[in-house]
Amino acid sequence: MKKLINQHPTRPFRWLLGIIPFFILVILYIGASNARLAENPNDKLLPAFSSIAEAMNRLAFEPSKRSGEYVFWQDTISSLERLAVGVGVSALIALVLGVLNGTIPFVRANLSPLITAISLVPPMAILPILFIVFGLGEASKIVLIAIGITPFLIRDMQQRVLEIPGEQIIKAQTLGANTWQIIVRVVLPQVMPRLIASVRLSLGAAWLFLIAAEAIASTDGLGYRIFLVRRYLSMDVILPYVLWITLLAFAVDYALRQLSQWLYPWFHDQTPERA
Amino acid sequence: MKKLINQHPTRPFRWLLGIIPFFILVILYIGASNARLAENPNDKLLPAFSSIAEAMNRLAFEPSKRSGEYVFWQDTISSLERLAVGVGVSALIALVLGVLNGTIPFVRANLSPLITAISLVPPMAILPILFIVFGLGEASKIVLIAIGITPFLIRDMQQRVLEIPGEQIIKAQTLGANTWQIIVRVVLPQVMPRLIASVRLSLGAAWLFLIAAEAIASTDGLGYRIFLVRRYLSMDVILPYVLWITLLAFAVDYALRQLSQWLYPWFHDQTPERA
Amino acid sequence: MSYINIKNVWKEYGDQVVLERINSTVEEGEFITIVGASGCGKTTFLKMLLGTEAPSRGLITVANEPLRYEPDAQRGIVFQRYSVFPHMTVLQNVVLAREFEKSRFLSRLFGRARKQAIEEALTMIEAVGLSAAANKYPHELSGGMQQRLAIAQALIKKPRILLLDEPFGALDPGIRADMHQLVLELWRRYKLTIFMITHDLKEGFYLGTRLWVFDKDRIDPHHPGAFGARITYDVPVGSVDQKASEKIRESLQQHNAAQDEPELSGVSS
Amino acid sequence: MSYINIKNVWKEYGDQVVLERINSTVEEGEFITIVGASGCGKTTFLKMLLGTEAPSRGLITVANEPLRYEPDAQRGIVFQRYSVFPHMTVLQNVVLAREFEKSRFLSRLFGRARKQAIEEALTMIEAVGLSAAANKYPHELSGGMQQRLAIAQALIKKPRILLLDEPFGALDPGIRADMHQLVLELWRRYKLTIFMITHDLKEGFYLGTRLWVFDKDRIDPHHPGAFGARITYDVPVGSVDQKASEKIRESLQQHNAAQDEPELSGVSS
Amino acid sequence: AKDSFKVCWSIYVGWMPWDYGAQKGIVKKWADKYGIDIEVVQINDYVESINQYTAGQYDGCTMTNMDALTIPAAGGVDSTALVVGDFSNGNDGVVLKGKKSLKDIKGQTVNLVELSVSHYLLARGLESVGMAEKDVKVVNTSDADMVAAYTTDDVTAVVTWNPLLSEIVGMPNSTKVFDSSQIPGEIIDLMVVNTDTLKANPKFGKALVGAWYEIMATMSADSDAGKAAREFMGKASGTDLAGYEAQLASTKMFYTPADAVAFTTSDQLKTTMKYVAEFSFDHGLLGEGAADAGFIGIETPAGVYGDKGNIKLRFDPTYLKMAADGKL
Ligand SMILES: Nc1ncnc2c1ncn2[C@@H]1O[C@H](COP(=O)(O)OP(=O)(O)OP(=O)(O)O)[C@@H](O)[C@H]1O
Ligand SMILES: Nc1ncnc2c1ncn2[C@@H]1O[C@H](COP(=O)(O)OP(=O)(O)OP(=O)(O)O)[C@@H](O)[C@H]1O
Ligand SMILES: [Mg+2]
Ligand SMILES: [Mg+2]
Repeated sequence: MKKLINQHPTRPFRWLLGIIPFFILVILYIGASNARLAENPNDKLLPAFSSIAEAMNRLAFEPSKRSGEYVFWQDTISSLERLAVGVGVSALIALVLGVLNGTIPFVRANLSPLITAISLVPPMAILPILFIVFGLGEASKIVLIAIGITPFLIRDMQQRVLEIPGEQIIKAQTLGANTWQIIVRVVLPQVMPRLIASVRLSLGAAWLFLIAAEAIASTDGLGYRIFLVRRYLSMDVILPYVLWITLLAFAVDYALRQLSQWLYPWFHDQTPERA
Repeated sequence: MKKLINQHPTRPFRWLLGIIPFFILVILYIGASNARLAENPNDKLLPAFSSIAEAMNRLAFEPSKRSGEYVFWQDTISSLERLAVGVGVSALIALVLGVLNGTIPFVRANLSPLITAISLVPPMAILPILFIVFGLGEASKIVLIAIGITPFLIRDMQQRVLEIPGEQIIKAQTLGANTWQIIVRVVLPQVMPRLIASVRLSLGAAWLFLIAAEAIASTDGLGYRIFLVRRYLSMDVILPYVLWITLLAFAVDYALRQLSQWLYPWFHDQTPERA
Repeated sequence: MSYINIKNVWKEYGDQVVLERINSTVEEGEFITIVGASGCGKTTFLKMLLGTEAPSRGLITVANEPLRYEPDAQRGIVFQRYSVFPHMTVLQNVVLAREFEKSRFLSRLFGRARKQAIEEALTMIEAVGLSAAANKYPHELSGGMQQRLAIAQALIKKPRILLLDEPFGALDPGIRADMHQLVLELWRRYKLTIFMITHDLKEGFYLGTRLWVFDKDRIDPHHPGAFGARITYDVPVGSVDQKASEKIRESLQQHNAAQDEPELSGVSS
Repeated sequence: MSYINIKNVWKEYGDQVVLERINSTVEEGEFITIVGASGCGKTTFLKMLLGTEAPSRGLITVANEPLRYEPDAQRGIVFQRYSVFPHMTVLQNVVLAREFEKSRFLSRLFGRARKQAIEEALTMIEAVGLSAAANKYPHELSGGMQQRLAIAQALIKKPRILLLDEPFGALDPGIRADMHQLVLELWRRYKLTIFMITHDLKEGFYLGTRLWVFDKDRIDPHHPGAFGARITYDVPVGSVDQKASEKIRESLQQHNAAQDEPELSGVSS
Repeated sequence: AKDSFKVCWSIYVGWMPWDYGAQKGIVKKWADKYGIDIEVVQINDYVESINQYTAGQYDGCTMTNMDALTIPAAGGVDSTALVVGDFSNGNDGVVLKGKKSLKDIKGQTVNLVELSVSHYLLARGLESVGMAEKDVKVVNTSDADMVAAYTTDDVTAVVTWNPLLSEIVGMPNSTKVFDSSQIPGEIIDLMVVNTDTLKANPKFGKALVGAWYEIMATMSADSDAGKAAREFMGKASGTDLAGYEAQLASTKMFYTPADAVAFTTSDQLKTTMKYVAEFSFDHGLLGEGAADAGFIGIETPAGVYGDKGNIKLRFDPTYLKMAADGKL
């Protein structure tokens, strides 16, 4: 017998192992749901899979009576759009500020304390101020996502830049590079895969802020729908929506990982993969 | 002139540079506040500093008529307690699961997909279920914090464990270590400072969840107070509370950093410091 | 049967053949030095002996059993790049092996056992010349010092088979000679079987009992990866230990001589 | 005045004196090899010449100007541990210097300029024997190959002063001899001033024009850090290039001879 | 039968007495009298409190008549309005920025908590001026952020309740164009308890109702004690005595059980519930299984509205009558 630490499950077995916990969750759910429904057939908290399927069918494949839209898809598109813009803007800001902070000590001295402070402010608590500055439209949702994740991203980027071995920066200088050249040729390209990794890490928070933003003032979106139907405890809608959000989040995460592996093979071949 | 990249501000100058942005923020606030108050003396959105001071004086230094407590301090203590327990529990779970996931491929195959999935579920969306499972007492607040940050912490820990050079693990085996010994002597101690670093990174989120939890079910706490006065748009209370939360968050962050530097000098001397 | 049997071992990474048709037998107590061009697969071969890489084809047996594909206390290793534990002082790094051995659960020793382990470790630390740094962390040491620590760490365990991947590359000649002495002494005393990769041909020739040269004997210029390296030469060297240690002493003297040579001019300020 | 003047230079880290009273002058075009015990401060000294560490006391001047405490294109470096850019292929790593030079803003070359830079880089890559790996990333190379890449990267820039920190430690003798040739050739052609740390005394003696030995000449056994190392010997060596290159050739032949020696027995399977 | 019960409440002018009663020991006094335990729990999030009740975590909960129909009743939890505490008499309103009349709302974007009583109020208001919901665009806006949202230029029309309403009306250039005093008695604040629990444990109902009217007596008194009680409630809801009294002014409290009995037994209640049920049905709040507005039966003293076979919401004045008769 090899030591546990050296035992690697084979591929199909790994799949199986990975699926088991989900399977157990489903079983648990069915048990709990059946028990509740036996007591009160109208129970809304843990609906049967059939009710969930029915609700989803209605939302995804029948046009809404009110607007004629396919509610589910409309919600998905709106949310993904907001998420993409919000995360994109955040990543861009984080890339610029994080790289500047990391490479130029003067910029770091100037901005780092402020960014640290901002990263500590709970965004939900200052919503009123955000509203007057950015209004209540789409902008405010994007801004909430940005305010929520950008400080983290900037700090992470800064840290990643600082982790680039000093020898490389020195080497670049001996090759005649000026500060700008070091940034564009040495720092930026090395930090790009790390940016993707950070974005992947912060996607959870981004979804959170997206949902919060949609709960505040909105007419569509996955978060909007969840908060709306929460009013009458429609878990038959909430659960599949949460599942769908989880799936979307997973898909986005997966896509980013693939993208990163495709764009930056040198990074992934030397860094152990996050499972 | 040295290249920008090699110019390091001297200590006092660095302080000054760091303070400037805050100074600008204060100036901006005063300007905006004065403008709004000139238009409508009853405006509550951006109160003058004098109103803020008055409100704080009332909350911090006069016993509440209702309970005889000093509201502000009571709120602070309650919130910090919840935060400490919530983050502590999360860190502990993350340490155990992260290290197991990182070191033992079978555990990783088994749990990693589930943890990834959970980390993608927006906790806010499943609040009703959380409350029903964990009740609405203190437990639910701690659980919300834990659910909010533990998946991130576990994944980060796992990643950090995987980043330990394979040579070290091999070396330990050639020195006769079994899996358990590798975990307690090689992996755990190296991962501890990284745990502190991850906790520092996730404190922002922890505060967020704490505030959200307090807004839903609580009768004291910083988040509760903000929630309570928000309906009157009492920015004269909200702003100092937000500032106070930020300060507390900063203090906690600072304390953790100092602790880590004191406990794990070998870690900090070889890793560039997060500014 | 010999102690170690290597039978028609190949190693391929995808298309690239790194090693091909490696066949050899090694007796217990042999000291094999390995030289070869950079990138020809020496480290890869060592990894197969260590058990962290499996051959693509072929079989390696040790003491008539197939080699275990997992590192264990039988086989010690000193890597090309330092692999000491950054979170432990020099002393802790060296004591660790004993703690693993004697305290299966806590991996910590107390009282007499601890004192004894520390003494033993200090002796070894002394032997590699790190006494003054016993309480320093690796990041406070120079590269060469870290490598000496790695050597002490591996040697204290007295493994049956010791694998050394350019262990002395980062050491200066004086220290290197001391290390040679140390390894030779332990090798003789405990009848270790040693495989050592080196880039210093002289070292290779005179330190071990047998020298292997890894080389590609066939090269396809259009597909550099099409053929792998083999053991092209297998030379018995310095079979008389005296002769080996004599040479070592010689090299030592050469170093000392360098500082005493008449043409040297001190540059005291 | 000499090209480089080192006047009473000290280097201390806190309590620990690493280097003390370093005094010397170096002319343009000298090739100085530095040997010394591990941890005695050789790398630290190189860093001061590079400008990444400032002396605690004393002054270094280059061409009558105080040394700039910032690395620049005048001083090239090859580190003890590889410092190539992991996100660039071998070719990109080598071309980079030209791109920095000729495209201050984009740091990218196009068209003819690009073609020319690539050609030049390929020549240099050929010279260090990495032609087959020109489009590989560093992580796909062995340690020795990475080090050769670092050498190519530094040499293409033809810096006025070239600092080498054990550049050939990880190379096998054949390649090492080629590298010696390459460095000597570029040194002669461009009148570089070279400082090279080595652990190989032979290399130190015959490669340069002058050998420095760093050593502590006073030791306080209770405070190992109380005294620093100095240049204890400053020897003119191999001042006739012919002699140096002859020796090199000799060492080359020794290597080739090793593979042809009559007592060798092939071990083909 | 069990002997310990949990009820939850959330912060709102008409429910603050529960907090007062719990803090001052009045609830405990009455529970002791009947030999039971009653825990009174504050839940800040109103919807969450109802959800918790519906999920069976609490035996009783404060809510409006509309939410009692659409959440627990629609969720199959047979519920009884034990205490009919008050109805909104101006506590909910429609506010326009820069416009003076409800008719001007046509074509505007209206921010409100969708599917709440605000939404119902808007529907009733629009009806009164011959419009329908399709004449405006409704944007769901969380109540916690309503006041802040109103300060932005994007927002020109809101429907909300107190204390948010008075904050908003107090802002420059704002006019309340419609409020609940124009549909009196339609937005009712209740203490709803689980019907089965109540049936099995009449003591539970008696203790709660008894406590409630003792609190009512205290707070309605024009004495220092009454003032102290109101100030206590004001503080607990984040304002002061004046602020709280202003909110009370637009709330029709039933300080005596007799008032409550009279209101509950009136015919109007049944009509109101019919409106509410129709509104709820139109907005899909009665569940997918609902074929018409009467899918869920609502029992009032004046008769049952809807499906008699599926009665899930009951207005039962039994305990109120006991209080009125001094039989508790
Ligand atoms: N994991 C791997 N995947 C693909 N190729 C690899 C891997 N490890 C090593 N190689 C390739 O195998 C060959 C042999 O590498 P190895 O490290 O064994 O060489 P080496 O003889 O030890 O060289 P050096 O003397 O420079 O250390 C190299 O060409 C290298 O590119
Ligand atoms: N940043 C630092 N802080 C404190 N001490 C240091 C630092 N850098 C180096 N030292 C110490 O200075 C001494 C000289 O180190 P240096 O790396 O220059 O040695 P070296 O001669 O290059 O050794 P080697 O041959 O092993 O590479 C060592 O004792 C080391 O511990
Ligand atoms: Mg190797
Ligand atoms: Mg060095």
